[in-house]
Amino acid sequence: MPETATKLQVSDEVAVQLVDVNKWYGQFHVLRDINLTVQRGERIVIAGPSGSGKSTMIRCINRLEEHQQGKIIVDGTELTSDLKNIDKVRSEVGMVFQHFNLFPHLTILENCTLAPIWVRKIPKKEAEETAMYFLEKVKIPDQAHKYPGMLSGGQQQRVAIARSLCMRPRIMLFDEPTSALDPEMIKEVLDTMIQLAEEGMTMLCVTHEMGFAQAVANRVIFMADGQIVEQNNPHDFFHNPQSDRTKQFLSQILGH
Amino acid sequence: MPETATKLQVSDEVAVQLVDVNKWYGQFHVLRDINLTVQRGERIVIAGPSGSGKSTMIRCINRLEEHQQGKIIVDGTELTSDLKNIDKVRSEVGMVFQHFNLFPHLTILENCTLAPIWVRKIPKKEAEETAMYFLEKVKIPDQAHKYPGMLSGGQQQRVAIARSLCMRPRIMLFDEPTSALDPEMIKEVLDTMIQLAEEGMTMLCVTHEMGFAQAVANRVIFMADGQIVEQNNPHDFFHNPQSDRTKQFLSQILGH
Amino acid sequence: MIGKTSPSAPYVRKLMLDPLPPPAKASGVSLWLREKLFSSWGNAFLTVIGIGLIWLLVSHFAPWFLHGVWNADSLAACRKTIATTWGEGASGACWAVIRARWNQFIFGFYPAEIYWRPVLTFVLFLLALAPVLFSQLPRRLLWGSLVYPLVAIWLLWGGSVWPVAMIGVGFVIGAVLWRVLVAKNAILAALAAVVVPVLFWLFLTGPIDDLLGKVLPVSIQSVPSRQFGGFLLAIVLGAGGIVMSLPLGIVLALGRRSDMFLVKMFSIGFIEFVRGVPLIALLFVASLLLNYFLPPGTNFDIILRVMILVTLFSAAYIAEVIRGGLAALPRGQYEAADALGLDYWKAQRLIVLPQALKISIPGIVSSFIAMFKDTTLVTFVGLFEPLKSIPDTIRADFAWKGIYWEFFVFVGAIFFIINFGMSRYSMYLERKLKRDNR
Amino acid sequence: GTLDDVKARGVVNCGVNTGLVGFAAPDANGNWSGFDVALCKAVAAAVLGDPAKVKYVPTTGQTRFTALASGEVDLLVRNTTRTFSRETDLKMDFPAINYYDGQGFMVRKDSGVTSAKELNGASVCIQTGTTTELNLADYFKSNGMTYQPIAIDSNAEGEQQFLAGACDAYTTDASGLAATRAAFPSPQDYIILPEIISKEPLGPAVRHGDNNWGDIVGWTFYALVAGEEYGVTAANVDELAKGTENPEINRLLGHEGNLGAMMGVPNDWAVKAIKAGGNYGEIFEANIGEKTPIGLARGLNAQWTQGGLMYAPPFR
Amino acid sequence: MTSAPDAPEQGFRLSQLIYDTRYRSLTIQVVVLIAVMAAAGWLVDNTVRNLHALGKDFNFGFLWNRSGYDIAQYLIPYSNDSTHGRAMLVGLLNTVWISVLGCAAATVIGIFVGVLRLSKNWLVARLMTVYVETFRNIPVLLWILVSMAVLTEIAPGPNEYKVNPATGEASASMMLFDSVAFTNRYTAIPSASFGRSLGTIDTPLMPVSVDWVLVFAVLAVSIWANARFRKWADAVQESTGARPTTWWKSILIVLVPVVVVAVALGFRIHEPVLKGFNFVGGTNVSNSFVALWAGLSLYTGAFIAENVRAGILSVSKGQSEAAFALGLRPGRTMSLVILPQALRVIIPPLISQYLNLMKNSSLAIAVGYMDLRGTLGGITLNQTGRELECILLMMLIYLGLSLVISTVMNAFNRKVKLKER
Ligand SMILES: Nc1ncnc2c1ncn2[C@@H]1O[C@H](COP(=O)(O)OP(=O)(O)OP(=O)(O)O)[C@@H](O)[C@H]1O
Ligand SMILES: Nc1ncnc2c1ncn2[C@@H]1O[C@H](COP(=O)(O)OP(=O)(O)OP(=O)(O)O)[C@@H](O)[C@H]1O
Ligand SMILES: [Mg+2]
Ligand SMILES: [Mg+2]
Repeated sequence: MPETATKLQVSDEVAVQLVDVNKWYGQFHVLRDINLTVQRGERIVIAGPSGSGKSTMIRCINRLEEHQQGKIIVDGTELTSDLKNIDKVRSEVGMVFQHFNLFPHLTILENCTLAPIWVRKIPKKEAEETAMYFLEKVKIPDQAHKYPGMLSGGQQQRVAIARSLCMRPRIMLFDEPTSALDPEMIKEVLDTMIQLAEEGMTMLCVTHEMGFAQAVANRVIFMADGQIVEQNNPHDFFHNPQSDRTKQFLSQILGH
Repeated sequence: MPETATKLQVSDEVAVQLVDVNKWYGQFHVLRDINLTVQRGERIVIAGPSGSGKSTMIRCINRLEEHQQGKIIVDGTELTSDLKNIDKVRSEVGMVFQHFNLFPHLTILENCTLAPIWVRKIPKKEAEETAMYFLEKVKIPDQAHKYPGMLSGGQQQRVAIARSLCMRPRIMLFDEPTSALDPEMIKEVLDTMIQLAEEGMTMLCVTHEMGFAQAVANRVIFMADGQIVEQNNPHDFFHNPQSDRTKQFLSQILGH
Repeated sequence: MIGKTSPSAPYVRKLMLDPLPPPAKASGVSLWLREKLFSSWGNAFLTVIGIGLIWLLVSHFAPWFLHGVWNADSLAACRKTIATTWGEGASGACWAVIRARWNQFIFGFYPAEIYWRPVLTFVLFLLALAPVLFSQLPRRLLWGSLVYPLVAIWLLWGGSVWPVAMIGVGFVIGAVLWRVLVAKNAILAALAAVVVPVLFWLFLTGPIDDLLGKVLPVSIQSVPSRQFGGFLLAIVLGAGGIVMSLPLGIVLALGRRSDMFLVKMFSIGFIEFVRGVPLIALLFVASLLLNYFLPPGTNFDIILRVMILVTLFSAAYIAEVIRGGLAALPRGQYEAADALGLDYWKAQRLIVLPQALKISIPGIVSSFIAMFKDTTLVTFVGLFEPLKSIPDTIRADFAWKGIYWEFFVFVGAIFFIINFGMSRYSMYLERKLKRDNR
Repeated sequence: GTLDDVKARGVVNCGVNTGLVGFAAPDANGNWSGFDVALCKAVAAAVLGDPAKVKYVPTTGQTRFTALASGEVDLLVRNTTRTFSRETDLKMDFPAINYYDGQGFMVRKDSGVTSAKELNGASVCIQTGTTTELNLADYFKSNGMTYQPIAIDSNAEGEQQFLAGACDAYTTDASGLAATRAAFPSPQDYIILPEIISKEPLGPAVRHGDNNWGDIVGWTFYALVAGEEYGVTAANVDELAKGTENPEINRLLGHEGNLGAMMGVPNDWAVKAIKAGGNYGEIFEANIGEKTPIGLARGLNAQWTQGGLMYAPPFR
Repeated sequence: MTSAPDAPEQGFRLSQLIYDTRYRSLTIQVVVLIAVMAAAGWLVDNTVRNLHALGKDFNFGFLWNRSGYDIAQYLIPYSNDSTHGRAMLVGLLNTVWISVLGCAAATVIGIFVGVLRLSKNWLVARLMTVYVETFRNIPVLLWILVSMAVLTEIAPGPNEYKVNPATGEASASMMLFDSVAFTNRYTAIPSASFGRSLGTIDTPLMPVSVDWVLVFAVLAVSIWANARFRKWADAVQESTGARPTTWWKSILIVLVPVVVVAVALGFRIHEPVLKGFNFVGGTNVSNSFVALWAGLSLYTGAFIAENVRAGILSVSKGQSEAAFALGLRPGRTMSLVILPQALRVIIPPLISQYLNLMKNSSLAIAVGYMDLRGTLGGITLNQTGRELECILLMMLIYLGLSLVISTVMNAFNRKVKLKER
């Protein structure tokens, strides 16, 4: 929360817990026995080859996808098909997509206030104030009355982050937030994310930006074939990978 | 002309002359009192910030745009609204565009022979021989029977150059021929242009490739706000710019 | 398991898990049923309604279909057969009428002994269409497509070959004049290429026809248009209308995009007028008014008049389709053509139209479907189209009085098969174009 | 004139109904037959010598007059009523009357209606663009009754609607009613009411002003009528044409005098016309008479000698 | 600025008309103008000569003559004593009426089917696909004829509603609490009247019932009041965040005043009763109208369904995912995120579907519904023999209708579009 913006350490509270999660697309086994516990305040980076199930996993956490076996507990609420639970979890969890997914027919400000007004039932004025607060944070308050189409990709992604923050989530999920951006714009988005990390937000982030991982992650998780293959702190992960899959992956990524 | 391919020096003959040319788009004054004389064999590079009227100026030279005041004389023919003059000028002047503008429904060879056959009324066989000659020159004779969509950007641009050459123009205009290309491909196109310059073709080239300018240009012209602000030989232009606008522009371009 | 020790402890998986088949609940028929039909209460409700609807339709119509009689020479005979096989009061279709009047549905009153002519025309039509639709075929075949309309006219209407040939000769004269004169002056050439053939048709063809007819009589049995009917009529009107409207549609589309104010206004005026008026009104113009507009004494037959109006009608729609194709071309193509020194008509012919027309083919196919459906409206000007007029005549026969549904089902099915096939084809084309254009 | 056009063309364009059993209807092969069609054939035979040289142009109630006016057809034989305004305002001529008719009503027997006066409030099926709809309006109005018109486009549609019970009564010319009823699956379940509410003299129509052509059509018809009067039939006409005692027959059949030439047709025009389908009586009996399913009695259309109105003016 | 000497004045040469870009387009336009004028002149000249040869004139006077024929369906008073002009008006109103109702029904069907076609329910989606493909690929004329045949062949005759004295039962029964009866000649529906009527005002066009004017005025006022009420609810939401429940209050605001007025005027509903041949007391909607309406709406609905589907599909899946991730429920996602974007894609083709429906309503001829074509272009034309006048007038009127529809809809389209940028 903005008011308590201090560099928090990882607490003991559990923010997200996945227990033996399995998921199939038709016959295809995407997630296999995923077990993962995220503490409040933790910053986790998830890496892995394409198709390894990274997106699927984090999309399961706010129920954009349904898992078929195992348990997912977010902030103490287990995700079942009960609509109330889903609503509760979704209002705790913010998500940023690769392709921003801003609403093109609404201004930046309206994009940011839509959910607070209709979901949180916050008075419009208050919602706008909050929105401006976060837009300032991502450094684009002056664009508030423009439409998304008029902004550059980096700006759009920052708006998307602000939009999520307006719902005051306790956990943020990022699914390759920078991979659709031109190189010049990647930095501005990463800066925003680093700032967020420094304020102590619990973050799960699928990304291939290894610099970012080293700078802010508490833990890096490596996935392949729908499984968590390796996890470690960033330093050890990058400099001393254990599994062959990880080594191979890192050589590709870093050699590139 | 291919047969006389030797390194020509600038002759005394005037190839293109612009006298007090003015042009407006509606209320917007794009070209202001442009005066420019190009000698036969000269290679001129035109630079300047975006929107300064570079494209407009060279498009006026083959009447893709109409100027409203002043005189444009190409190869001794004044451009008036007389269709015959226009036809004559266009058959003397070749043009290469930023986006190649090859005809996607025709093969490379057909692209190159179309105008010679229909405009110059050259027998098909002869036209094809000439086309193959120039395609060899731009180093893609083996692609002659493919369609433009199957070629890379660099190859397409070289075909575009060959297509213009097939009309045996005495003057070539280039409008940012490399700015739509990936970096790897820029070189192959520039090489082709350098080769052309060495053969003594009169060239007017809008480009931001300063290496190219230094290598082949006789003169660099700097435009801003629809006016020619400065012109000089490449060495002095780059190392000793006079006007502030030029200095500012060069610092941006070279710093980038 | 990592969750049970310190969550952030380093962890390396030693043994990779193999993919497992999904649990029974999450696969197979039960999953499919659950996901696709009963995923929620609302969905289950919809499913039940859907099944109910299907049951209603099937239970009503299936017996009628199944009890259908194919062999009978009158409705009464049908009813008797149904009553004896399925019991008194059973309902059943009397398909026998379709069997008995099949030829009438397909050919109208076209003379039976020369049915091969429309059939051949149709086969040739498909052949002529092939090079237009499939760009893989050699381009030279397009000449065949160009000549086809004349061949089709001769085959369908018959008579002496010379008048048809003279129409072709007129076009050739126009083309030659254009070729010869265009180098000197495009406008003059255009004028000559239009005016001379028209004069030729008006004044010279008659005598030449007579002469050639005497010297070298080549003719086949002639068939007056009145005898055209059924699907033959629908296809002749639909395909003829579309094909003949193409040139006019192209001209209108170019006109509508022209910078010349008057040309643009006339084009817009024509297109919007035609599109603003129901086809029936235009058909009434064909049947009631066209004779007023033509010089006293001219008397076209009604099919020709309807064809003229149908052509004008579809030209307006085709023009809009082609305008869309023209608009889809990047400006660079025009500029490149200009820079190479091609004049307006050469640029249009060599660069713009080939591309624009290709993009427009799906739209043209859709127009054809619409046109083909609309040909049924000619029933209101007394032509024997298959949906209303032919059934009405059949019902005028004592044997088949009082038979309705069989006609609707049969004619509807044929329209459906043809149109559905074509709409699928046009969708396929659209997808292919998207791929081709990267 | 039309005669020259027809001769040049070699075929008579004859406007007929799109399909009215007994009067004009095509069969499965597109061959037209019927009472009206027979007159077309007779005219073609008289003018061109061949009854087959007719092109039938099916016209709807709405398109028929324009077809005639615009020259699309040379004559219109489509149970068309001769009226004042059609001859004056619509610029057509009716050279003869080939069927004296009147508008009637048909109802279902089980409706219990026995008189048109009981039709108050009924739904009445009526073909648009005809005199019947004007008569109907007048009739109900003068009897102080109301009705609900159900407009139909063709006879076929009218039959369908009436059979299905969409209208209580179907109104059209009595001959048409008979033809329609005859075609019903169970004709005995329907009755034609006794009231005839209008005069409907039906006849061939030609364009106003072309008197020669009008004469040909008119006198061809009268030749058929006279043929019946004098006992000239399709079977014996060739025999009689060689000459008889009766000078009237001789003149009619061209044995004596040159009546044909006066109209610009061959002298044996009447022979050909009668041979085409027989004399008026034969045509009547073959197409709509009591032995056909339509089963119309001669009634008003009997020869004047039999108390009817068919009366051929003298051929001299 | 130094002005360059203009191009040397050479005087005007004739060849400039063709070779000079400045004059060339003028030349072509003049040629085109002459050609068009010549063609028009030729047509008019032919027409004049043809009319003369036929001894006819061009004159709209017949519109003021007595028509002499009856029309079954009219929205303004009409009898066979009215003029042809009024018959034309009756037809025009019938065209407008069927078009409006047809467009409304087609839109409802289209939205319903288009959305259901995207349903997760496999069976329903398939059924809707079958519906769309069947109706799109078969001529509309067939659907109109089939609708008509269904009504005439399958619906019972009015007399079948008669109680058979032998069995004490009727062989057909009315629907919706004995208020609606489908018969093979019309659909009888209840009508309404006012017991304490305030009378009617006679206008040249039609008598206007004061009662109905009053009822509609009150309805308009209540709708306006409801709009105000909703604005107020918006304001409350803006300031407190919580939106007051509005739906039942809205219903009350709209309905209560109307009901009160209606009761005060002695509003009564008359259910149709079988008397003699036919149902009386209610309103009998002719089958030709119902069949035309059903045929047109079902046919056009299939096209609109495709437009709606395409519109919804044009909104990427990411949009709804983003909305879900923000916690919006599916209903809200639809109304706040998907529909506003889909609408922009849906409206332009919707306009042309409306135009098509209006034009296709001229197929009324197939079922004998007296629309503009049936009166002016049908019976009037036939009874007066004024083809030229009638058909030209008819085409002009249709053209006018098309223009009105496209103008109105384009304005609406602009309004929807403006919201975006
Ligand atoms: N809706 C779906 N239906 C079927 N298979 C799917 C679906 N979504 C994803 N998959 C498959 O599941 C696998 C995992 O997908 P996922 O998007 O989670 O991978 P990822 O690790 O995020 O890859 P990337 O780095 O490419 O985004 C892939 O093989 C993908 O093809
Ligand atoms: N067709 C046109 N109508 C109106 N304004 C135009 C048109 N074409 C160009 N302009 C304007 O004229 C100015 C000069 O355009 P021009 O394309 O010549 O610039 P340029 O120097 O080539 O720029 P760039 O480097 O971006 O290509 C620009 O401000 C542009 O917006
Ligand atoms: Mg992914
Ligand atoms: Mg430029």
